[in-house]
Amino acid sequence: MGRSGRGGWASISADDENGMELREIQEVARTAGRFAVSTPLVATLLAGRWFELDQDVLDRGAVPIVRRDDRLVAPYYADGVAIVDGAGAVVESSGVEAAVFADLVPLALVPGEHPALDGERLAEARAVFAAVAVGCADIVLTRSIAWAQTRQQFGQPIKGFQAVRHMLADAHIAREQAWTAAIAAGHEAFRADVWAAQAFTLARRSIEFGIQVHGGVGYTWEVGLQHHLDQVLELDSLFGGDR
Amino acid sequence: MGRSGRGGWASISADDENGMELREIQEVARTAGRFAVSTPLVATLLAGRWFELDQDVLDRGAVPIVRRDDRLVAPYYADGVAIVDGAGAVVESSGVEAAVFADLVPLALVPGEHPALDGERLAEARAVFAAVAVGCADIVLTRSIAWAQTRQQFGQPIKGFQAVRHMLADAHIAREQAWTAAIAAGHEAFRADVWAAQAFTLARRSIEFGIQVHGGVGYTWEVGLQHHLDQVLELDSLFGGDR
Amino acid sequence: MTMTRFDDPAADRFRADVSAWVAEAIPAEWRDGRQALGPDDVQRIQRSWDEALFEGGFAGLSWPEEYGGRGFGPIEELIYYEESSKANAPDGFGRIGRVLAGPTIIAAGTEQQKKKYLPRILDASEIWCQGFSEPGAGSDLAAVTTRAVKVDGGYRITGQKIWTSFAQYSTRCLMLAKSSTELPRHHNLSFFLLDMEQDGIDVRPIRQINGEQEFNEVFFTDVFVPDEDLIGGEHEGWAVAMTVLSNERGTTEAATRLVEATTEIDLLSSCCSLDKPHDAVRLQDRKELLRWHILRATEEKAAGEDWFTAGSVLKVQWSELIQDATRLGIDTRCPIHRDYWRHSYLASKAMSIYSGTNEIQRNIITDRVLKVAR
Amino acid sequence: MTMTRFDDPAADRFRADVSAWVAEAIPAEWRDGRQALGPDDVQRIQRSWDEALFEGGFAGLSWPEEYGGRGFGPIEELIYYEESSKANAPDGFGRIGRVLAGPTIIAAGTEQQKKKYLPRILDASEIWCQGFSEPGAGSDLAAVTTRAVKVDGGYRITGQKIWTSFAQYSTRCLMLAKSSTELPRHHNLSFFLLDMEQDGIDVRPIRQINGEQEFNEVFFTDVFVPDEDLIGGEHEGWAVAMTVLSNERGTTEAATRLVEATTEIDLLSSCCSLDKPHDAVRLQDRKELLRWHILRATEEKAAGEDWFTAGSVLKVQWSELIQDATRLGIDTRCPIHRDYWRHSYLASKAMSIYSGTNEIQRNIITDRVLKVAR
Repeated sequence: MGRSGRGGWASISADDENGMELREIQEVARTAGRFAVSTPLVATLLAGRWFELDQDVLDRGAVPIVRRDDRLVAPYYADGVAIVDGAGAVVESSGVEAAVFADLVPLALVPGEHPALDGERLAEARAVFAAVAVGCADIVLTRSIAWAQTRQQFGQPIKGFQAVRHMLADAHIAREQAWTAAIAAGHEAFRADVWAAQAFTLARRSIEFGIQVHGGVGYTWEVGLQHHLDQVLELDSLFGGDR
Repeated sequence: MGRSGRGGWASISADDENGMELREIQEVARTAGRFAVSTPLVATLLAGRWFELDQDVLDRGAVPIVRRDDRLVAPYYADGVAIVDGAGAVVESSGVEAAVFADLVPLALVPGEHPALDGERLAEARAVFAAVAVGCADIVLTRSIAWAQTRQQFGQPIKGFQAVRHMLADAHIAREQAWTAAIAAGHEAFRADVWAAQAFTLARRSIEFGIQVHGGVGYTWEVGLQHHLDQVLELDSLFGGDR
Repeated sequence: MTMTRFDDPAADRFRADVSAWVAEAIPAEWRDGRQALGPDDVQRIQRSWDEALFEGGFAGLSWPEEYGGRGFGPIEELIYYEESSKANAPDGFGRIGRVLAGPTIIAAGTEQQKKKYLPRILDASEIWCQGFSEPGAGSDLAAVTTRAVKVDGGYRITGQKIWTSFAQYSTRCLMLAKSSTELPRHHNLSFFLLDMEQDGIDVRPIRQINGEQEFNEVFFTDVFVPDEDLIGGEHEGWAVAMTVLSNERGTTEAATRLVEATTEIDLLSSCCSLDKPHDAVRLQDRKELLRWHILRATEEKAAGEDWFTAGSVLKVQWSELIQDATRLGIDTRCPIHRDYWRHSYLASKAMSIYSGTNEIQRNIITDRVLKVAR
Repeated sequence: MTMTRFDDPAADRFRADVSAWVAEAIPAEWRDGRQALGPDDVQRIQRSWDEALFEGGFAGLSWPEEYGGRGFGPIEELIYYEESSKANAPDGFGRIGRVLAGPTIIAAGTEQQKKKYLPRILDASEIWCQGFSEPGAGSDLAAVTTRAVKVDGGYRITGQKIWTSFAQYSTRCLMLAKSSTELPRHHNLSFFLLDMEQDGIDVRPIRQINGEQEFNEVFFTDVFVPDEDLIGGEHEGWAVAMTVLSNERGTTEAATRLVEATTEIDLLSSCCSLDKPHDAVRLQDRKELLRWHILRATEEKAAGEDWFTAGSVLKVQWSELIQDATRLGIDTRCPIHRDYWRHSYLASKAMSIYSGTNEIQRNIITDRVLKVAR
């Protein structure tokens, strides 16, 4: 697989002969996390980076793979998405579609799953998916602020209550700490597991404050805050380490 | 030592032939905790209860003793206070004086110290001194409420700020939980150590909220909140169990 | 204190009675094969459980004897919850009637209302739901906008209620509605015993963030309530609601939540993936504290204190305890209970919101318990 | 990002430099026999440390080179704090001058003020204190009531300041006072470089709840400041104060507190009485997070963001971390360090209060960072 046929997300990582810097991928990952629709984008960028660093990476099978419906989907930076079966053989290659994140699990990044990641790549994956979790916290905080500005209780917008204002502040504090943990995970591969666990826990905490700000309305499926929380839980179970 | 010569605090426990109920002593202990001046009152009532239950208790040396300055003071319900030396021998017997609690440690109640308490009496002592800690939380909360009603910031009494109001509520919650733990310690001797530890931790937490409500002023020695906090720390180190 | 205490022999005897009865009363198909049951079977068993409770004498445990209750206190309620939970007993549909509607009618109803409704609540021939919360009112319950317009012989009700459990099975609704647009706040609401079996009522399930549909929205359009089903005096609904919510709901709810906390924390303590066992020990200690706090509050309530002096503290306590327990459940990353903890964790997010948000509870504590004027 | 990063080789070299210099510079009597030193000896060593810092080139690390600084950033400040703390170096009296007065003068001073004061701050020939807080103002710094009355050639200052560290050693005070009784809030204050060596100044130590006397109250009675010692424009003191407090104090303070947190948590981790070691591990993890948060904030500040976007988060973070660490210290009930933990615990109670209470920090976050209008 050469450099031909690049396009779409994969081309984001094509500017630099040495692949994207991890921190840049984290920034993109955080942005991606702000949208409840997850795509193979993040895994694709990681795969691109690893391929640039080591052309043999594909042969070793160490590319991110996502699970959609019952199929395993391996996004890679060639012509789209490779569909692989459980044994890792390519079944089909096609264009990329967006899908609800809940059905998209980067299966290959699960320690112990096939194909497994080595320690260095696992650490990078932890750092990058921790950044996705920060994006999840971002969007919930943004929505919570908007909600606090419009929701009326006791004859005034709830943004007027200091308890609500301080919950927004606490959501911000946790979100900022989560981002710091994600950045640190990218710098300290030797303890990326601990950093990622902190990032997921803190992103989760931030989202919890946001749900509380929303009150009962935030607890309904229609409002959709659970998508973001669920994404953090899902990533945590895949990439969180010891806490 | 018979029943003659009763008076003062000791007589509080004299109404009931079987000594005071532990819960009644706890109520008195809580009230005593509200005053920064500690007295041998609480230890005296406990000693009275134990003596009524078992006349041999004195011979076994299992009476509460407090340390004042360099002397050991054993309050007992006879004619006042017995001063005993380190070996437990009575040196002097005199009337009771109030003293600052910090100088008054019920030494005999320390596990492993001389004279040691047996398990049952130690459990009761934990329950009773946990109640003193609740009294410490009571007075700090009372003072914090008073302070919040008079202290002006940003052109209004700080009681108008929801953050301050919720801190008062949190102080109340912790204080109420501490009282529950103290009561439970009196009922469940087999885990009185855990209950007492909870009571001390919760009383401490309640007082911490009160100090925060006071702001910088609460951090000055003159205002005196540290007396109550210190008493809780002291009792915790003597009677707190595993946490 | 002369009331039943938790450590009284009488309480122990009652516990033994409950335990024996529950073991006997649970249908075999539930006890032995719950996983295999379909939704219709489950519903049938829930209904039969309501009847079994009545026949066994366990409905209305804390109702006065003159109204068919057992005259016990919340200690016995707590014991019942603990024992039935230990035995994995089913839950009926009659809960709102037994813990909310019944006590309301006993406290504020006319003799006629008591005679008419209380027996049907006890034997579960009528299932009740509550009509308090509204999407627009949220924490500000006094701001309900469902209208009750006076007409000849009764009222016409129009509006939307939310978080209405059991609405799809209910024949009656304990309805709080705005009966005056002119009277001041807190003096403009009335309380009704509304017939759910009439036209103009539309029940729509709400999907919650954990995917379940435990609650409903209910839309009322020009629904009639006769005068005799007004309870507690016209425009005096707020006072009735406050009494009911603070005195009755608190006790039973805390007991129920204690049982939930016990389930979660026991599972945690035995989890194969719990690598820091002391975290679970601390939760166990807090759970024991909650249990004792309920006992203490019960004693104080019997001694004449308003429930709300303890109710708000309990609410904050159980909600934070269960939320912390489910967080730890997630953190175990237990491969066996992964879905369980995800579900429990998401479900627990509602606990700091419903029954009065924890912020409202803290307001209540400062306003009404500590009495610090704003 | 082109600035020094923590993991740059340049930072490593600087760390090695600091480490070597500190080991050399610490007086032997301090290193080997600190316990035996009397108060006069300690004070003499503190003064000599200020001089040593200057001579070694470690005063004004982050000051621009044109003013005698080294032109480094907060990363180097942090490295200095870490290394000097590891070596148990003494602390001088010149800190307020170096981290508060100097940067204020650099940011807002006239050329004349810079020439006159900056060299004396660096070589510690003048010791500075700050005159911001007042007993009546508390969290509401804009409400200071110390008056600055315009007189011929200058101002007359009368009022009371509190929490004034080093006041007893100071020759200058960075003074915020109310220069107008008519102008609106936030536009009625002026900032002065006040001479402490004149009549009318009364310094009284404050005894804190841990028994220490680190701070003072200072009473000013009709004290004179010449016009040339007004800094930042008449009535524009609030803007100067905000810049100084949010941009400068945050960096250094967080670095200092990180060092304190490290000391406490390392002691905890090695404590013989710590029976739940994972509690200390979690604190270590939070401490590392604080460290990285400082690094990150430093990078972002270099990239042009206002410090306050990170400063409030840092303030809450370090204060809660150290408070939790000292709580755990108490809970160990360590027989060896009992008095140490009691002292640290009580001292930490002030941390959620000073430098802007944690409630004020949360207000700042919602008001200024998240920009949610009230």
